[in-house]
Amino acid sequence: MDEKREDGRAVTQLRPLSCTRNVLNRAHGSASFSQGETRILAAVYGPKAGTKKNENPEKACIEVIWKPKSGQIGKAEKEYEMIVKRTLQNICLLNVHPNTTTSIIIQVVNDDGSLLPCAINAACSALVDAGIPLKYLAVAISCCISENEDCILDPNKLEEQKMKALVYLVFRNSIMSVLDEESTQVGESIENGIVTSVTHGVMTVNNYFQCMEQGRAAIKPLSDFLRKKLQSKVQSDVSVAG
Amino acid sequence: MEQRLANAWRMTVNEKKFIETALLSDLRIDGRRPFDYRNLTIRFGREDGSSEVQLGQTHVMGFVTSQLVQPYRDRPNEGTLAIYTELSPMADPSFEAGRPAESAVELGRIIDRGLRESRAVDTESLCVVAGKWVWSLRIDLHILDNGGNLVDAANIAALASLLTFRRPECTLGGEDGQEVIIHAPEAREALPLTVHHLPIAITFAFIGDENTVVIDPSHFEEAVMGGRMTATLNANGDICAVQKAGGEGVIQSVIMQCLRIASVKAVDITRKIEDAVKSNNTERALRKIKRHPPSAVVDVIKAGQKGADNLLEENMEKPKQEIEDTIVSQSDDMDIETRSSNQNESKPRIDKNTSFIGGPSSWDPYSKGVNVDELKASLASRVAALPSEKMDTAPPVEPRVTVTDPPLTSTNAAPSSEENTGAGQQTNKEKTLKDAVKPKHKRKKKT
Amino acid sequence: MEYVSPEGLRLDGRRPMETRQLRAEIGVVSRADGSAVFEMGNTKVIAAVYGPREVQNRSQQINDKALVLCEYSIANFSTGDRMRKPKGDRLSMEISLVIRQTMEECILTHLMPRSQIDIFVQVLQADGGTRSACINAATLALADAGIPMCDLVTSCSAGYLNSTPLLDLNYVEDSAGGPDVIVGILPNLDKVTLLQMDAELQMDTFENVMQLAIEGCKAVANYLREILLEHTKKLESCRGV
Amino acid sequence: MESKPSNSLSSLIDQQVFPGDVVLDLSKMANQTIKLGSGLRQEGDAISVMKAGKLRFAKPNKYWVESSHKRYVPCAGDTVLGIVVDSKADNFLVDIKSPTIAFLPVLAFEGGTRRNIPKFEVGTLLYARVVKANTGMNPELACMDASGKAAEFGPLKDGYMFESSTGLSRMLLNSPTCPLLETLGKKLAFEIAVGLNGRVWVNATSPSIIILVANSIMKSESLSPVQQKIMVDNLLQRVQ
Repeated sequence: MDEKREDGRAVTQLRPLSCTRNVLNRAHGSASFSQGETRILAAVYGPKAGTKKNENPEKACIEVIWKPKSGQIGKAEKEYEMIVKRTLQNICLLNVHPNTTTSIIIQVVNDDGSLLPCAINAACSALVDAGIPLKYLAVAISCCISENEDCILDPNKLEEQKMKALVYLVFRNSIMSVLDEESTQVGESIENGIVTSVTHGVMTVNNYFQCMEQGRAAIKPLSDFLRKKLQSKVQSDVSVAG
Repeated sequence: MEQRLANAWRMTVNEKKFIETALLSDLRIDGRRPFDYRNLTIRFGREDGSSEVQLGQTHVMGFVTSQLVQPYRDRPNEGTLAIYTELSPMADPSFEAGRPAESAVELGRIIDRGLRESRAVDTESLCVVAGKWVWSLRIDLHILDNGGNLVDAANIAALASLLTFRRPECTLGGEDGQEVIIHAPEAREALPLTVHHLPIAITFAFIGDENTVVIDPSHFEEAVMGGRMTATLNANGDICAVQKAGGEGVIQSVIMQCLRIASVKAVDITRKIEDAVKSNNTERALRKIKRHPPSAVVDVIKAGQKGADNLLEENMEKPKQEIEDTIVSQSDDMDIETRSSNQNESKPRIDKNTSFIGGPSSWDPYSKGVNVDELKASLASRVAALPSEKMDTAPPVEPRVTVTDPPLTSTNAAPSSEENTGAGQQTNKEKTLKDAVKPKHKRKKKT
Repeated sequence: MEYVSPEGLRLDGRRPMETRQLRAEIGVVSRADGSAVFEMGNTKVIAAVYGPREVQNRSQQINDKALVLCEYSIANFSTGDRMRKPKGDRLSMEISLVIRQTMEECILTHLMPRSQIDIFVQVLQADGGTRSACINAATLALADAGIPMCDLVTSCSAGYLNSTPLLDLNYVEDSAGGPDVIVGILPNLDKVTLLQMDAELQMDTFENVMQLAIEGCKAVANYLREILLEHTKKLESCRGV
Repeated sequence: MESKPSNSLSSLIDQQVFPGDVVLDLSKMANQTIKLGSGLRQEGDAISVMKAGKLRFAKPNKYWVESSHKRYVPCAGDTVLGIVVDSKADNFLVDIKSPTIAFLPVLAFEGGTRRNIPKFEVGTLLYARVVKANTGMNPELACMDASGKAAEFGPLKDGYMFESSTGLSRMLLNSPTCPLLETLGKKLAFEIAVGLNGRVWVNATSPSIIILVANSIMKSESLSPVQQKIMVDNLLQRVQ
């Protein structure tokens, strides 16, 4: 495991993260999230009145629009759109504002691998910023199996190209403020739950579980990071209010 | 019907009326005078040819890509230049995804005309084999936040991207000497484009019954304006394009007055763009030299390892402590600047810095690292850096309260290569503060 | 290339300050509420106006004024190279927008709330100055349809070749790559509503060229007024007044 | 099982909470009635958070999450600034930044009868009170207080309205008056109306005062009370 990667990271090491919320003026909620050189800008509009056709009007509808950095939206982007949509549908409380639509627009600013997890993290931060009711936060991470069967976290583009298989994992964030033991247990069992898992390429079942373990280990730091970054604004508010 | 009503952005009668009445006494709602331009910030992405422009609350991202294609039959030895603008639904609740709207088309056409008809980019130098292979440039302009005057902001973004774009060098080779070999940028330095001059678009709005002229309208002003005129000029005072597509009629002398004002602003903005590009080039050069320190990636988090917790805690504590600091000292110009220099001096500071801006750092060699660090930081996440810093330290302003300041300032304006780290940071800071307070002088007095 | 001969004549024999021959005809489309054909030399444009009528797409309805829509198209046979152009390309979208906004300015839209006015213009022959011709044709068609207007909008272009300002460029002059200034004015109010320009030009030269174009607009305005007067007289005599 | 709810509770109040966090355990607090405000929901025996913000508690039994957003979730009793977008036979349709458009019955004015229905053009700014706010229904407004008096409700003429966040609106409405308004008010004469939906209306005799007040309010969003005071002092100094 001591093997270093090309960019000097250890296999389980993430790239530097950064996250800022409320970066846009017009959007109801927005966030910029970056993992190393990968950077995503997400904006949320909503909840807006009415749902699209073919959507259940008794629930809130989530709409995801993916904007590539250059050129037209292709099949890959359509797939991302769908994965993000499904994931967010799971973390949003859809029955609080029935018959409304919440649009999430995801703009790729720079792609250096792990694009989808970064987008999900950004979208989730933007939802928090917009005050959309959420069941919990999602933390996303990608994990790939390199040529020499190493399981590496948060691969960059170069590593993604060389990998044998890749898995995008979305977990529920770790809740810090559990009340007592009983709820701690509850929390734990949910925490381990995967919201989304998307795999590319062939990997052994063992490898998959290995990825899962590694990914799970990253939940805690990731959600701590999100907590820290997302609270700042509220904190300043409160200092005002106080 | 009702849905549409609920979702549209609208203005009250009060606002409309107030904008007009305030203008009668030469006041604008954001505190500007009629001929004040908003604050301009130009940032560059890590990749060549990508830029982000922020003009007041308007935010545009430009991105240039190139491709080898067959030339048009009537121009066999000229490369091509295409501009794609899209009003992303991100920018404004009324923009929708899908087919570009009329206004997006007009936006693209104005920029297109300004750039192409005035031959700002030397397209002949983009020719590889006459009649067979030429470079085709594509400029994507993403409108991210519509705070009004998209034309000017998008135009600046297009220019900034073009100026920093580099196309890979290619030579002819192969058996028949006709095969095009594209060299990787690592092998042979990529080539910048030849840009003859910078056509700068300056937009005026005509508001109210009196047809009061204002420069650089905000989106509130755009909602009440009777007409708009965009003049594209270069620093020499040559008019490259004019667009006044109908709307309120104005007398000829007003048009000429606008053009004269525009020519002054164009000089200003040209300088700003050039400064930003220059400092970007220095950074780029530095990045090249410092490429080796085993990559700039460093962990904030070591998942599943002992170190992780400590590291995190550290990260968590720092900002808190800092918040206290700032609140006590009322976070002022001075304060922030000193802090920023601190960040680069002491180790823990740097550490914290990292956590803010995603710049790597906790691997040891600062001597080598700091610059790269800053470069990455500034490039990768200037935006991120800015507001997050602000938030963590509870300083004067939310990013969205950006208000104008007549003298334009671009972030990248200064940093000399030596003290890159500090300078970059500081410019950031300065801008923050300028943004913070409408008339900046008021703020400064406090210091 | 020499666009102005030493004698001061242009390629088609005009003087620099001369427009091409103007010709207009009102009432050429029987189904339309108003229509006109306008010719500037070899450039020929047809315009038809429908309305004011009920708004077709209710969501577009404006409560305090009329909705003006404009569709510009160029016939495939109108130019030398008979290229099939896709409908709704960016250029025609822009021209539609420009024509719409220009005409909107002279129509008293607040008199016809919750209604819609459609303007269709098609270029039949293109020989430079199509945009101007479209606007002139649309003005006539609007007047023919009896739509209340505050003034006639007229348009004319001017260029600058061989250091001479030239009025009303034809195709050859237009494609010479020199600057091209298109102006649309409200002649009675003496205000400029449309102004488009391409390519580099010094500011004082620009002023001259624009001035020339404005003079051209005024000449066109006079001609349009004559045509309208004539048309009205004809209508009068038809009614036997 | 032997954890002390009271203990952990106190530790969570006034803390940052995030969606998913469980803040109360109902099984530990039998025989208690609690009131949940925005941002909290019940999930079995657990009360969990659905919006990021600070958990607040008010005696005797109210809990809510305090946060600041650009959109507004209507709540009965709130005073809001709305924009008339259309008028129907029975209702004015009013935009209050909520997910669905709000209805203002044409009779919901002091002494309102069929005879004296007021006329509002589209874009009129109204100061109104939220009367009903149920999920699945359009919120309902009234331009009178609970006793049927016009109070200060009704259309706002002239002045300037700008949008801010719900947090800023709450700050402006806080009592004691926030230092920002206090300082401004000592030097300048102006009228202000604050809607809990994040809209603020300012009026004064001269446009310059309106602009000054509006801009200082917009800028104060993230300032501490002391900072606010300093900013305003500086602004005023410059003006005078």
